[in-house]
Amino acid sequence: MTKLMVEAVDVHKRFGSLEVLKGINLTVEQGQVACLLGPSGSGKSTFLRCINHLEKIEAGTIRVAGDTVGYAERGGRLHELRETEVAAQRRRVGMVFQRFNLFPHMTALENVAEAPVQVLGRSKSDTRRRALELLDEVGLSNKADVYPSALSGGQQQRVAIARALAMEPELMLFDEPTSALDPELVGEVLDVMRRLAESGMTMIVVTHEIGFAREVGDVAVFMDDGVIVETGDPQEVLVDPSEERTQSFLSKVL
Amino acid sequence: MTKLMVEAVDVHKRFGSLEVLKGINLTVEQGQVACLLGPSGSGKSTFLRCINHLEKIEAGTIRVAGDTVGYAERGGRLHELRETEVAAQRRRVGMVFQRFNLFPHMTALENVAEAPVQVLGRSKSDTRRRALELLDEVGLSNKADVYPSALSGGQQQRVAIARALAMEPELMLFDEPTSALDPELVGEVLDVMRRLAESGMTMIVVTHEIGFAREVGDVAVFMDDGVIVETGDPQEVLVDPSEERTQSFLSKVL
Amino acid sequence: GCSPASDSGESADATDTAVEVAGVAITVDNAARAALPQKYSDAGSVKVATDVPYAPFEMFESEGSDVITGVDYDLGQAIGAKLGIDFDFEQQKFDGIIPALQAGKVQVAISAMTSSVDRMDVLTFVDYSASGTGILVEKGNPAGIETYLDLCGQKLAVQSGASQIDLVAVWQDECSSAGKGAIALSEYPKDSDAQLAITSGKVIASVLTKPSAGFVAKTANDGNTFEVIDDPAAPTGYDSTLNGIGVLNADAALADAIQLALQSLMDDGTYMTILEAYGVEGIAIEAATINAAKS
Amino acid sequence: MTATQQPVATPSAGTRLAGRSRPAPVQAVPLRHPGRWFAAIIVALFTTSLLLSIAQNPNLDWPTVGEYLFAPLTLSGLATTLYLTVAAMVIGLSGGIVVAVMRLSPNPVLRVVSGLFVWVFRGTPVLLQLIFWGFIGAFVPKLVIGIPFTSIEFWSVSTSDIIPATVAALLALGLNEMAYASEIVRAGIQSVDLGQTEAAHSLGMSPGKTLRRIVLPQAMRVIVPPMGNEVITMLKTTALVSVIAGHDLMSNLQAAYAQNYKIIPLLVVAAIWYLVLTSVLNVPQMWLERRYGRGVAGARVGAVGWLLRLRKKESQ
Amino acid sequence: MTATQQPVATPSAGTRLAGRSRPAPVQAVPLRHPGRWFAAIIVALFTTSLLLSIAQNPNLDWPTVGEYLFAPLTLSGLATTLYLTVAAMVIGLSGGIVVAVMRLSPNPVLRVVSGLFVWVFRGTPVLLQLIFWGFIGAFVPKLVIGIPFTSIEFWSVSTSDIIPATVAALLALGLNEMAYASEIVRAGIQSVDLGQTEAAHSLGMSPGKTLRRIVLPQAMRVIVPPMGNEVITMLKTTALVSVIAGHDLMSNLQAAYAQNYKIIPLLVVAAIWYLVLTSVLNVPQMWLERRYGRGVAGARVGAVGWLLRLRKKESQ
Ligand SMILES: Nc1ncnc2c1ncn2[C@@H]1O[C@H](COP(=O)(O)OP(=O)(O)OP(=O)(O)O)[C@@H](O)[C@H]1O
Ligand SMILES: Nc1ncnc2c1ncn2[C@@H]1O[C@H](COP(=O)(O)OP(=O)(O)OP(=O)(O)O)[C@@H](O)[C@H]1O
Ligand SMILES: [Mg+2]
Ligand SMILES: [Mg+2]
Repeated sequence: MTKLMVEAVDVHKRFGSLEVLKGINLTVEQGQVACLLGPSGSGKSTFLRCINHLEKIEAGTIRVAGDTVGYAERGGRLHELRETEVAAQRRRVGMVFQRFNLFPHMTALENVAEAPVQVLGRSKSDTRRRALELLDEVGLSNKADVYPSALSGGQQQRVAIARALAMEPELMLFDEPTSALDPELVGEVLDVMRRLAESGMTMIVVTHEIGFAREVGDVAVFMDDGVIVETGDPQEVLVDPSEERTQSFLSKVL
Repeated sequence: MTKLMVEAVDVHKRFGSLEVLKGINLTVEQGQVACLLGPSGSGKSTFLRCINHLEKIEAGTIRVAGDTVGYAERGGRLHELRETEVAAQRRRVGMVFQRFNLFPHMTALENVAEAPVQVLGRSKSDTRRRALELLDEVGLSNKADVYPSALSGGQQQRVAIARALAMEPELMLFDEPTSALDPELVGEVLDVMRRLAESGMTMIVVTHEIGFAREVGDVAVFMDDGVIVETGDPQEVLVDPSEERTQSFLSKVL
Repeated sequence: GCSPASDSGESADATDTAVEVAGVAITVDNAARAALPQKYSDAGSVKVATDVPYAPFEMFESEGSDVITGVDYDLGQAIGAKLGIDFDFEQQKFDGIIPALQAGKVQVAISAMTSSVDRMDVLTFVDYSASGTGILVEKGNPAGIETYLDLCGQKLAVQSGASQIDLVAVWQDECSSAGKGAIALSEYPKDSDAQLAITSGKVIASVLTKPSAGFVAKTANDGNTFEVIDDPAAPTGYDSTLNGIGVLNADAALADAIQLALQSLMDDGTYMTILEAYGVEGIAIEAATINAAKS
Repeated sequence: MTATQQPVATPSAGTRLAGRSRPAPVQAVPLRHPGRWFAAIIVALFTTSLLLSIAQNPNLDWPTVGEYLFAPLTLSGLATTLYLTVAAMVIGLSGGIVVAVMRLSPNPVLRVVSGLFVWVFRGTPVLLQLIFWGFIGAFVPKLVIGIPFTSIEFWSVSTSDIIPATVAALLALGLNEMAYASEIVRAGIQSVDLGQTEAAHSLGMSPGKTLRRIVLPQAMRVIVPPMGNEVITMLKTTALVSVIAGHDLMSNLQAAYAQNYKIIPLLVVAAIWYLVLTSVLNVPQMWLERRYGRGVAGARVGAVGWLLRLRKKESQ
Repeated sequence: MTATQQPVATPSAGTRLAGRSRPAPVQAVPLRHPGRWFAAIIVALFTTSLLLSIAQNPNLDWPTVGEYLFAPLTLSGLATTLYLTVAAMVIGLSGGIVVAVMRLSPNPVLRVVSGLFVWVFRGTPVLLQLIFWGFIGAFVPKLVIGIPFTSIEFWSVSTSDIIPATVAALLALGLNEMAYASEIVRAGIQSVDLGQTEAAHSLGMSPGKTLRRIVLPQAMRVIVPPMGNEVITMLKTTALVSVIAGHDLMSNLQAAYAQNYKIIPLLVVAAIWYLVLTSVLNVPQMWLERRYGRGVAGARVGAVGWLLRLRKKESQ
């Protein structure tokens, strides 16, 4: 039961002259929910994108379910993977973006069914049935044939979650999934995420919803300026942080 | 001191078969801050857009500073205004959008200086100086030459406010100015708005920031399903609402 | 050398001065001038459209210059001199010649046009020469063509829209009755493209009017690329047809005047002199006629 | 400052009976556009009298137009034009997508090769390209498989034999169109939000799938109108193939008027057919614009400021 | 489930000394693209040997190319081509913007008029349009100001006199280009977010100002590449004006080769000049693309998935 899902060792990432990640170490076990917090620009999104190899790291290693992200170890050496192999790795990781990024030219149902059919080669009818189930799970079975432009933000985000789940990932990454939503709509998305966590999904969630982090999170990670300042039980880190930077941040957010 | 800045009488608005505003009556005096609250889809944005004649109303009247919006009264009859006359009316009203809508091809300074030069025919150097002052007032004097894509959400929204203020409006409309922002960044925008209110600007603010509404608002307006359900002192409406719908909404938001 | 009628002036009376074309001094022919419609003698000039270059009928004096010369040009100048007016030649691409006439921008077309019954719907022709078809082949005549019947079973090029297409159709019949293979004919928009087809080996010969063929053979790459087949059975080329000076049918009176002037040039020998200057005596006809073509 | 409590509209009246007991709608004198209507009438009058004067002009010679409109040479030319256009556009668009993707690739080799391709094929006259492919024998007498820069040849063939005229025409038109289409496709791809690509990647879609299923369909909105231009241009460019033989609509009619001198009537025949083809083309273009405009752009269309309505209403 | 407390990187070491004491960078065998390089080498070899074989071909006749490259007839043709292209494109683009705005207008009169305009001017052959304007006397013998449908005339003039050939050529090319440009501009305008227009309106900007200052600059990103295509096409279309006089590069060279039969060398001269013009044109195009690409599209360019980098890096 202590299979490691994510292992990041001394991860460094720079954009030009700006070093954004300055040695990140983090492990997340299977079934855990890790909540990432920290001020804007601290590198939370960048770290999440590195886990999914949307960004290439300069130093360190990231392993997801034991496999080095973006590389294959053969004969004791790392070999860069080709695009299609990276794509295969990404199938096991679902990602939900702050700005939803639904495909505007497809209905909600098509958004959810696209990847399983195209990537996994599933049959259309099976996928359609499964997609409807997923939309039902996020409470949107009645919006299956609606285009994203006609959905509210909260509805769009729930479709985005269903879309990621349709690939049956082992790990879900959430990048501030509720921060572009009206406060009213935040609840419905957090509910979906809470149920997902209860079902045993491993999740890394960048969020400012302290309540959610305390209630659902197994571990809270506070980042600042490219480093992890504090990790630990959310009840401790978020209630009685030991680091001064964490304290000052929480005082602003709460 | 009791000059009426906004007078809406029995305003009706429909999109196709959907009636979105079902008879809105509201007056805002000069110098007042009115906060509009209500669930998603209740018509708050639509009402704000009607005040600025971005939408044309089907029935009723809206007057801003005594002038009927979109019409001229001549010889006891209403005459539709031409585009350029509507544009002239809009100069007296500033609007800040939820999604900022900064001009992406212009720097922060150019965004602010554009309308005074183009619309009011101000001199470039004067406007530039004034624009820098405004950017300074919203705390962004060091970002004058930066393009919007390189600004954080909060910074973009503050530029948007400066841009609207550069036209020296008599009335400012805010449509959920902080709802697309990270919680950390909300404060900086609300601060700017608070200072603006203190300086005597008449404002109509659609917001879910109950704290802001209670502290800064002179009147709170609760809308639902195209009608105003409750108006009154924010301390009353937001703390101890008389209508059941208001109560249930507030319980969700708080 | 030729010197255009340069000083006939605006006045219709100043016509006594002789104009020199191809070394011959030409004076006004009164009968022809009398037939000229009033508006042209008043104007003192007509505009003539010609599609340059189509050697040796019309070409530029030297490359890049816009001074026009050639058989047609000289004949035009001579006719003008007989009529006592200027024939102002203007370069005009073929597609624009008829529209230019119809728009009234020019009044006469002298552009080595073959007269045909079809075309008489649009134009009235004063016939001024006849030319037949020649066969142009690569220098040295590698395929050994001696007469048109040797083209049977070979690849042949022609300019699209040219009258040679019909002629080749007649040859086809003769080929098949002689038991030989058919001619594979490809059409190209310009003669020059057809010639390119010869050098690139796509065809072995191209058919075009014999005077042009002679001129191409003589001038292209200093006479080292092509040659013309000389069939003793048809010295002026196969299937000679009349070439005409065209005016709009509505302007038939002008055609009458031009015919008289041309006949006068034939009678006094100037006509032959001009043809000889370009080495194309072979295209001469007996008398100036109007719309004499029968097909 | 105190709140001005307005008599609040009772929810029941306003809400429940909405649409029945409508209040008095805004009674206003609508904005008149006298200048606009005046201009419209002038334009209409002018156009009509111009058209009438043109139509009655004897130079137009309507009987000839009628005679040639469905003449065999017109119809067979039309067939060639259509065939060449469709085939060249298929080559051009599909190749253009490949070239556009190569131009946007991070790989320097691909970028340079595709850049050169576009430079050469847009930059040289189509006529030269047609002559090159049509008379390739004049440029490259034979094709040799052997060791370059030596005289060792394993296999060789005369180029004039292997490229027949129609293939040459298609090659020339298709390659030329590829260069133009690639620029249009590039503009289209660049107009699609980067977040779309990232979302597709994070779903495990390969770059190719992402391009085909996510990026291109959204780029279509920007690609379709200029590609419409390209198709119409191609319809007419096919006339140039007459240089290497092949009889499209325009060259057939040109050959005919070279014979009978009825230039204007035959050009009118060409114009009529091109107009018909262009109108027919409008149908798929409008369908594509509607299809790929779906779900994009603001569902919100303001009632004021006509620039606000500078885009078609979405049908959701 | 409990949190796995990893040894947390001490902030000081990681942060303060960042960039100095770099940790071991990822040591990996980089991805090789043997196929890509193989293809590149094949393409390079093939192109070189083709070019060599072409260059050495006697039909190309380099001395003639050299002789004509700067011949007066080439240079004067070049001047005409440039002048016509610039003038026609200025007319075409500015008129095209007007037509595009009319097509997107809510006013039915404007929409119908502009729709018809595009239909007719894109749909008919340029040759016919050139002949129409060049020989307008053949279509409309005289222009009359009078009462339509009666014989009352106040003033009349023969059309052949009022439109000189160069004006006719510009009219024809310019109007034709307007129709094409309007479609490109329309696609550009439609690609701009509606929120931009609303923001401009709410600042009191008039529709015209909004178009000029806000919408068009953002549309440029989508407009520039296909307009580049149009300019290059126009460069070559100018050759058609030879039918109504005017001697552009191509018709001068065609006239020369009709006389001296040096077709291929002279077409190569044309190709060289067109390539030069196209290359020169690339400079303003790239400048415009950079200028108007500024600030748009994600500043975020991922390191992985080359489609992610399907757009140029922004220079901020
Ligand atoms: N593609 C990029 N190129 C250059 N700089 C970048 C890029 N992506 C991110 N950055 C910079 O890296 C830093 C970290 O960004 P990141 O988005 O990871 O922060 P974050 O913690 O997610 O912040 P936020 O809460 O605002 O989302 C910021 O300074 C940002 O400007
Ligand atoms: N242009 C439009 N066409 C059709 N329906 C529209 C349009 N604009 C708004 N609506 C509809 O009008 C209703 C009210 O919308 P509005 O945006 O005013 O609500 P809101 O109170 O601002 O909600 P939110 O809090 O989500 O912004 C919604 O049902 C919406 O879908
Ligand atoms: Mg982030
Ligand atoms: Mg709203």
